[in-house]
Amino acid sequence: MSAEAREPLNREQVAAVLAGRLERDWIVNLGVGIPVLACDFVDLDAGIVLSSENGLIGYGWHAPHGHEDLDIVSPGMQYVVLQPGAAIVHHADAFGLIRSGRVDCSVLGAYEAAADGSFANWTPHADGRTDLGGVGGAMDLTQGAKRVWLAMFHTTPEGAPRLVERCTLPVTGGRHASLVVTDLAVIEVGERGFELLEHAPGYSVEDIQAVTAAPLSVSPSLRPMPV
Amino acid sequence: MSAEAREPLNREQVAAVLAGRLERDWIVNLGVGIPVLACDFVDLDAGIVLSSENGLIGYGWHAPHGHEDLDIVSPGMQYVVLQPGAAIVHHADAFGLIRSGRVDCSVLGAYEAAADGSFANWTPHADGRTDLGGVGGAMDLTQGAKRVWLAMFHTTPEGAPRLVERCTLPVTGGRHASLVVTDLAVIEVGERGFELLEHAPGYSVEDIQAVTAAPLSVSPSLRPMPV
Amino acid sequence: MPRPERYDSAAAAVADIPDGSSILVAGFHAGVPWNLVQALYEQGATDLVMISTTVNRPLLDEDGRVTIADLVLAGRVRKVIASFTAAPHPSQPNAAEDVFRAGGAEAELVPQGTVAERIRAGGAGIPAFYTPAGVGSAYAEGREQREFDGRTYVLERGITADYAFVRAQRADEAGNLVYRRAARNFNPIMATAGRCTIAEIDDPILPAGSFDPDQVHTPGVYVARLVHIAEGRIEAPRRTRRSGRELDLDAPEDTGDAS
Amino acid sequence: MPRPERYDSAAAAVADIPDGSSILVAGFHAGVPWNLVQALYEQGATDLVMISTTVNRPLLDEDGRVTIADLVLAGRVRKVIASFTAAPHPSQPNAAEDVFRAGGAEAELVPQGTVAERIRAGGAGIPAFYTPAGVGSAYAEGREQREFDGRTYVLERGITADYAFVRAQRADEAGNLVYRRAARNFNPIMATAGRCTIAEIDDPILPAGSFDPDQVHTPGVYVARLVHIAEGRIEAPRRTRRSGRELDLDAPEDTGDAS
Repeated sequence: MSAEAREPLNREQVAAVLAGRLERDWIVNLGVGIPVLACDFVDLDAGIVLSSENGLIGYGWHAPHGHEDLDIVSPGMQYVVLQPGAAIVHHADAFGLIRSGRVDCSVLGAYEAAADGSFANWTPHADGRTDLGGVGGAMDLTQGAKRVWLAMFHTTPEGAPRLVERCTLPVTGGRHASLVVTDLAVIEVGERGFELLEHAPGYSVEDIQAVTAAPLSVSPSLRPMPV
Repeated sequence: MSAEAREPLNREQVAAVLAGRLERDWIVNLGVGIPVLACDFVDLDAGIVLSSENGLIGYGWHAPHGHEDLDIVSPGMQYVVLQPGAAIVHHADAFGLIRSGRVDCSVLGAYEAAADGSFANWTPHADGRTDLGGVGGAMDLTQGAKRVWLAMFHTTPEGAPRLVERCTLPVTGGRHASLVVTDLAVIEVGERGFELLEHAPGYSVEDIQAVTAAPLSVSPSLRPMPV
Repeated sequence: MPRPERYDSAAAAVADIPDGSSILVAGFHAGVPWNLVQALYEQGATDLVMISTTVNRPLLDEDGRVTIADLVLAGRVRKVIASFTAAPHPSQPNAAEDVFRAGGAEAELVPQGTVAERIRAGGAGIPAFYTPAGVGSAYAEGREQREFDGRTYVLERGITADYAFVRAQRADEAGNLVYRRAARNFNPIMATAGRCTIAEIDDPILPAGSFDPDQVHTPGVYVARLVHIAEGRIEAPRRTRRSGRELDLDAPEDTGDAS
Repeated sequence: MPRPERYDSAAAAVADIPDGSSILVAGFHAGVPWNLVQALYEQGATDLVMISTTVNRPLLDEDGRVTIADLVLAGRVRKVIASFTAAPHPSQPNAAEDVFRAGGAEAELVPQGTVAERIRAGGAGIPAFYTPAGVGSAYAEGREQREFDGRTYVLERGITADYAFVRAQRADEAGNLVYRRAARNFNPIMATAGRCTIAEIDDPILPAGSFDPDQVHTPGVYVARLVHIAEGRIEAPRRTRRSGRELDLDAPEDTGDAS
């Protein structure tokens, strides 16, 4: 494959890759942005429950076009479909579930992800103003979920790396991310920083390192992302 | 009426007297013991809502014999009947309503009531053990309700006064009682201590003072209890 | 949906509960998981911490029903947390109270709204909160107090437990629970606060999706084990109505007992 | 039952709200009391404190719908408490953000679970509680923190307000409310935290007793005013589904906006 032919994954493909990594019987919270798109790709037959901070416990894929129910809506304003056995709770109870530690995986978007697993996703400004931003449920989820994953684009539209040694934006706090899925790679975040598990088809380790502002170690079982 | 003919009120009569003093559109919590018996006498057409700490909002009279529903039960294990417009909540939400300050009147039983409005109703022992007793919801109600009334017998079965200068048993704390309804009298508790508003038929002020261990002032509009 | 495990009997549902466990027991007159408590009694676990609104009176010798008080009398309980730990009047002795007085088990007496809120907090990941209940009484002495906006409150801790015993009228295979009337009481909040929540169900268990999602009281994600008690079910005792000057004459808060 | 007052229009239901009021506004995409917010805008009250999960984008000039951002732009708001107070990306400016930056109104940014719990606490008479959200971030700096069992938590205060605006699908004359699906969100908790709770209702109001008491979401005792919006009702905007590399590419938490 020539360098010209290679294409980063689109949003849906990133979502599909992360969906494929969710495990049987997990309770999962998909954040606004790319993560919630994974609802179309999650294996609901494996007992995975999608639960959102606005109180939908047990939703599934996006509603088919023309069949949207405006009251069955994700926090990212995606119209979804309830699964058999779904239950609705109010916002305080929904966050009670999140803080209770029962959510197996919280998948969030991020502006930046650092090699120690910290990340930034509540304000795009580093101006020190803590009164302005869009924190949503991220800080609750990073404290409550058993593990935190990130789904994001590998670089800014201008090509600047988002995976960095240390965040320049204010971090979200709480549990650090253990996995980052981007349009170019699947990266585990562990004791030794970023470890490349999967690469987008056509991208070499060097290609990905070139747009990553922290060292990448390479998994012995490195493989292409399943798209 | 001869002294021989006079009779203290029975439990139902005490309950009926206190029920008659509840005001239009009040939200009322009737405590275990005599107070809950008032449910048969409350003027529900006046918009009074009986709400209990186990989550029944909008119950009314006792269920007719043979028509008891074991799931529609007061904290004192009286089977009652739900009114049109009733709603059920769980125990934490029921106490949320109580602490929110929306309960206009909490009627409680008591072992002792003092002239300053303090009272004792969570343990019959003065042995200093705070681990043993039956506090139930009393301490929450005295903190949350807009006013606290007591319904109790004027004396112990042995004839000892229960209305006293100062409680000998551990007090319940929170808002002080502003009214005490007994089998002998209706007494307001205010700045100047006990004020006799009503007396049981056939009982004189002196009769009631004789079994009350604190001074009684007498209301200018003293009248017999309406039984 | 991850499905709760289904059990054929209350005995099977509680069989693996180890000594030293903490157990929330729901109910208040109605909605009591009598069958699970009975099975626990027969199962033999000891050194238990029992959290419930009432210790109850011991009923085993009276009508065969088992209460927390029976577990206390059997020496199986290390500690209870409840808002009724003793008889309301010396003339109505509760044998469990004698065990507490003698130091055979520890009792923690907590206002009922506080115990409810502590359980709700525990189940919602809130470690501690302030509440006014108990201020001005001996309860608050020795507890941490703090003023907010000129009013005094007591610091209280959230409660979670190894197990929660709940009882619902209906359940579906996803573990969603629906309670009836005042039988709801502590059930929904305890279901959130147990690390392993065991639900005894009155009606046969329905297929997932049988409930309107708007009308579920306890979402199935909180329920680990379901047991439909089909036969020989232990029900709440029925109280006959009393009147006149009677036993509970001296009892401002009555007994809190289930009988 | 004390009945909530019935109003013929949203305008009538909010007519007496004075300057300086604090107002909870429920909803998150669904369940937003659009008609009450619009009526408030037209009513003219100023110096308001608005508490809602999102400030939203100003929509008045775009589609005629009024949001809290429009109230901010009109100089009617002293302070907002929300979990979305600014645009997720500088390329998506929210004019209300400029007002905050210029000091024209105060913004308090609060994690969404914390704002929900603060409202639930306020409505339940809990003055303060501890929660982990925000620990390890700039949010927690300057806030009181405390350890429980080796983990750090932030102290948060309960929120009550002069008014709560809620929206329900159904109501009965006793004020009992029933919400539909994710339109429930903040509505039940805000209904408890308003000293005067005003509910806009989609369906015609039913006689008291129309609901199964087990299935009421907000008991009528919390509701002061009911208004059935019969005609010209403002509904939630409908979002068309997007795909590909688009506007919200940089937005980890997207906009929190209703459009």
